Amino acid sequence: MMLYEYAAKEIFSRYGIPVPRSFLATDATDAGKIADKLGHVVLKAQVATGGRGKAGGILRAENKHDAQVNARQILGMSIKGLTVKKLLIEEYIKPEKEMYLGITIDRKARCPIIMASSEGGVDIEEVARTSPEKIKKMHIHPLTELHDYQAREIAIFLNKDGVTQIIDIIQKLYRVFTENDCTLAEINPLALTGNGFIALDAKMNIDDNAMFRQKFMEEEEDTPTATARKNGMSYVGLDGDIGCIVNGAGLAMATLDMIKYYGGEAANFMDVRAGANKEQIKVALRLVSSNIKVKSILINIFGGITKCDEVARGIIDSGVSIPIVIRLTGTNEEEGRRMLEEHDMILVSTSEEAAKEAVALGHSHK
Amino acid sequence: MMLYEYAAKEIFSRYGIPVPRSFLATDATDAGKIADKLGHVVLKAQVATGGRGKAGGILRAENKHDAQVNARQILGMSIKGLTVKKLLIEEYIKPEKEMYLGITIDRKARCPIIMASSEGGVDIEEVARTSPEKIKKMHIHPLTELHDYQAREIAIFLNKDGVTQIIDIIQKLYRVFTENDCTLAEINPLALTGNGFIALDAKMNIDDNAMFRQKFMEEEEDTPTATARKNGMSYVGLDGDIGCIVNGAGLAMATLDMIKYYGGEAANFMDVRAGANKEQIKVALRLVSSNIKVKSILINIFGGITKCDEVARGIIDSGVSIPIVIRLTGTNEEEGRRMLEEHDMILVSTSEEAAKEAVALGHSHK
Amino acid sequence: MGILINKDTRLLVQGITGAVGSFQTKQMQDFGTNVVAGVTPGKGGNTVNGVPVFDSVREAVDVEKSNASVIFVPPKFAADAIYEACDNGIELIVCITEGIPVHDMMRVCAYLENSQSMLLGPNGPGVTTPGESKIGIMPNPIHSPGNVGLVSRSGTLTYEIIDLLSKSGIGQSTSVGIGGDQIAGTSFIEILRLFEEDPKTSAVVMVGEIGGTAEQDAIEFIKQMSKPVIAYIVGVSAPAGKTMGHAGAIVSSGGGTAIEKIQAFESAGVTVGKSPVDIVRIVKNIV
Amino acid sequence: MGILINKDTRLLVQGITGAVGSFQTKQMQDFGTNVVAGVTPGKGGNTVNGVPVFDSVREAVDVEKSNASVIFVPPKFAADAIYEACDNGIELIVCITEGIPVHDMMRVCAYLENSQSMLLGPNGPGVTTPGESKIGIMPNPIHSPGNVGLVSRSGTLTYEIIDLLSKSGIGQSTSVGIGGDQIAGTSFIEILRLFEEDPKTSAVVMVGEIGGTAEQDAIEFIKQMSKPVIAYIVGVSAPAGKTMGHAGAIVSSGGGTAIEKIQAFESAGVTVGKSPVDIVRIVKNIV
Repeated sequence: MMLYEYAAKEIFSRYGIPVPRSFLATDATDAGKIADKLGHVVLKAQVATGGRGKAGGILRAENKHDAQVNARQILGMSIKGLTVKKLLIEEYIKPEKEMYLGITIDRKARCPIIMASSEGGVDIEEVARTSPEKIKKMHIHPLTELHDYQAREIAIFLNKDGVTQIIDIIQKLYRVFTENDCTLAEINPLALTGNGFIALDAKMNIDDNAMFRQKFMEEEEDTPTATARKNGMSYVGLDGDIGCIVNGAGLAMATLDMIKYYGGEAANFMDVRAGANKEQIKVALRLVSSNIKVKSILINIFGGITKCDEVARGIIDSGVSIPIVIRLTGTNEEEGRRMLEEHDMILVSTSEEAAKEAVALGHSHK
Repeated sequence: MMLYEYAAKEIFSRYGIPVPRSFLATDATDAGKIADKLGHVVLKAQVATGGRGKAGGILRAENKHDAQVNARQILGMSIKGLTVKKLLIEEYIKPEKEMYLGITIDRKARCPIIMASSEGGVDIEEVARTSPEKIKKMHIHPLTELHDYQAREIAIFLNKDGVTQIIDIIQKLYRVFTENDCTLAEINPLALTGNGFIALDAKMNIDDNAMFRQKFMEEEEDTPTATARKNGMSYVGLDGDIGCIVNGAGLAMATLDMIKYYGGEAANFMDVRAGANKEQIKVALRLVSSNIKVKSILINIFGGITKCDEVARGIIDSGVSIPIVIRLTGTNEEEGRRMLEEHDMILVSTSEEAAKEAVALGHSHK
Repeated sequence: MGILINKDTRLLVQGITGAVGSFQTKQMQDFGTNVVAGVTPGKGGNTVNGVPVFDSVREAVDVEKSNASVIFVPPKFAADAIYEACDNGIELIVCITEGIPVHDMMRVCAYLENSQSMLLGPNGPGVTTPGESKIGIMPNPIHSPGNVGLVSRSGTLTYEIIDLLSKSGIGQSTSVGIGGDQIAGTSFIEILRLFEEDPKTSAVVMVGEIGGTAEQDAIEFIKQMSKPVIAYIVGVSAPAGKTMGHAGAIVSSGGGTAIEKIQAFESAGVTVGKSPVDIVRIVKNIV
Repeated sequence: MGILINKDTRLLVQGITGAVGSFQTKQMQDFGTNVVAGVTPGKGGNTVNGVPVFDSVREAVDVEKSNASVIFVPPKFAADAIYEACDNGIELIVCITEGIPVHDMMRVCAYLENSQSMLLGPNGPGVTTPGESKIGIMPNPIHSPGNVGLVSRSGTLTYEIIDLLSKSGIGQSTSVGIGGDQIAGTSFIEILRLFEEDPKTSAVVMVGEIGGTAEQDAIEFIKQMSKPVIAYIVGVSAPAGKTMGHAGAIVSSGGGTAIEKIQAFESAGVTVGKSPVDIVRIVKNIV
């Protein structure tokens, strides 16, 4: 889960990492009042995605009036499909120099990796491609803390003159990273100003698997992804018109790929996980069919723990009227197929057939 | 450094390990007042050594009067050479069952070791000798926390019925151990009462090397050991009459052994460490000669970083009148010997000679 | 005898008294697995389907000489269960649990590196050697003994391929799931090496997906192998930045797309299948 | 060529700009040691006695190809200095620092176990191979080249024995201090094994003391050695429960007395000397 900037900055601040003074606003009036208090400000759209600046979601304002105008412009706008409901109004700080500091997970080395760049405020992946010498990376051993010498080496690389303060920020960022189960904790840019170093932006991705011990407010409650998660399933929205319900992530991706192979386009990825019951199948069908673009639905179940008759019951009870292609195999297969046949559902035997049929069905309904 | 029981219990309590209610007293009047408040109490001599009970340093009292009488008896008494100046007055709790729980360092395995015994309130080394099956030991990996399964296994071993609370106590004791740089953190006895488990005694030894990051009050300020430590040296009092000043712990022990071999008995161990200067030598001589039993002094210096002329200056300046046998070799040896010869000091060439001479000198002065 | 397990494997089930643990214990017994012990703290002394339950792995190892373990405990307790198995000398630890925090797994893997234990998973279906033993949750009926090795990051997709292979008359030497999380206890390379050394295996099917570089990392090893490897990579249609079910199945800005992986394999001369049916067709032509 | 070090050893001095670090650098250079680099963070670019100073071990290794390191930094920073040396591939780390917390050293040793680095110390005088190289603080004039190996937990006592050996015409192959703390990076056994394998060494003097069981732990190995080992254990007159200078020199209630150690050696047939002079006498009879 990606935290909103303001939430990440609250955490940074709690750990003692310097951040600009700021307040949250949900309407233009409040934005004006805050600007009145802070003076020269930056208004920043609060959405859990990158590229806000390019999308026009970050604007400066030197007075109350401008802040109100700009707030009206940003609030309600859509950035990568996300509607802006909150604004962070922050005192404007002019950086003398912008750097990058981030900690993430190196999957191959199976440990945290700290990355720093003397060039900040830009896309770090771009810097990595074009000027790799501007980036310093160090692995952190998972069973020891970040060693002091590592923080010092990074600090010397970033800025020889501010070593003590940068070491402090690095050590605090590492604590943010480990204590909050982050998969990413990033300061971009880390700005050098007349008053020392300050985190002008803050990004934190939290491991979804760690939510049982981390208490973060879920920001978007109403998306299909959130609803699926609450029901123990996994949903990702896509651009096509064939709704998909599959058990198992690998099989679900394979199903999507086959749809594409046969000339179709999936409307979503949906993994109902192992052992999905009737109610979960109903929720899944409701979620998938609530997408108005969906013209046909493909259900692909390879029953192991998941029981085919249970799935069949869920399908029958859902009352969804969009045409469904069903492939059911494994545990209690015969009972499941019998039930679906009684209800005149379209049954096929393999994933390939299911994909082909779903594409055909979608086309015929155009 | 061994903490006093009351100091260890304060720390236990801060970590949430249950301990009896208690107050500290330095005179009988206070002891009486505290007993008046707590009712049935135990008065415990506060000295940094074991065997207080056997020495009569722990007495019960059921009322104010008895508390005063017993306090008078304990205060001022000497336990293993230590004078009792403080009493811990503690509510008396009757244990249904007494167990042992301790964490120390296994030098060979180079890691912490947790030890538990279903038999507590007694000498654990004795239990280990006579009934090893009553003791359970587990190593703790230094780079991971105490694993939950380990705490659980120990708890099940100790008492199947109180597993949850014992796990909690074990985990807290482990935190006490690591966060306070303990070489020993021990609860003996860990008592089962009607209100659950409680630590009736508390023992903590703190690594002397960790004092730069641990702030514990030094209890005895006036001993030669404490004075030596403050001056960067190491002193241990012994029972003989030959004072010893040596650079290097190994050479110091060897010197003591040679004195014994030649029929003498050292009054102390003293290591002035590498690079001792004139002032340290003077302090060392003052400390060693302040022991009224000392009849002769042996100085054995193998100069490396330590400079012989510096040592000679310290000896000459000290003005100590007890006869001194000196063995000086290594860096600036000639200058040092020349200076001492000018002052008619007894100079020998080897450690053996020095030991032999010091023993002879001691005997002749008897 | 398969890689990793065989008839002599003495399996311990951690979390045996839970719904999944007890159900899967029965399934494994039906398959022929020698399930010798179970562990659920506080439930020692009971039995599950005839299997004695202990309070700790130590007891299970002491009494029943377990040398392999399968873990069905919830994410919160799974890392500790792995440590317990490792510290008690279990040689093969199969962790089925999905949803273990990645920070826990980084520590666990660093800890295991210096032990005698091998970890399969987490978030994988386990390992099956038809005719010998099964550890994990792969459905019983799909397997048939033979000479094709299979290693995969996913569950049901693997079942589907195994099923198609069996129905086409192609048996498996051993099928292994390494798990769908970001961090896996055992890599593709380690399993490929075992297959390369296994006299019963004549070809290997490797099923990968988007996210990370675990597949590419294996290419240099595959090039040195004497046995053919047929690869299948899913997630061609996955968008960047979204987690596709498996915690590890995410195309990050740094790479990890299916196309990159497929191209890497193809330019190294490794055959890549387009679908489960395609994989089976290719394998059939080889063996 | 000695054990551990030789003329090709390229030494890095961590903490080179401190008083002790710079003094001992000069001493080592005088002895013939090839001191190629120093590290003191923030002092990079300077030189000490002709030796270039760097801000980090990484730079020292990159530029000067150091393969051994000696640590003179204060206790508070010593553990980190060891990690830094280890992570940068230094093969031999000699830690002179006295007073490192034992909790730090437990972690350091667990960390080093899975590395390519060997740690001598902490709280030891280092290692000297007469005629080749010296790392540490043993006084220069006492050594003479020869065939007796020496391994010890102490400093000045070792110097005294080396000095007596040299004055008796008995040269040393290598003299090694493993340090006087409770926890040592390298054990007696590891050094004894190197001496056993070293063609230049014909007998070994082992100097132990009270506290722990490091001496007894070596007995089984000594029994298998082809070369004679002469032991010397100090602390016969040490009382229980008191730390005798060295953090590790303490007889705890669990054991570790000099008498126990001497008896263990004697009943295993190992010759035990009574004093430095006695040791030299015994050695003289053997070689």
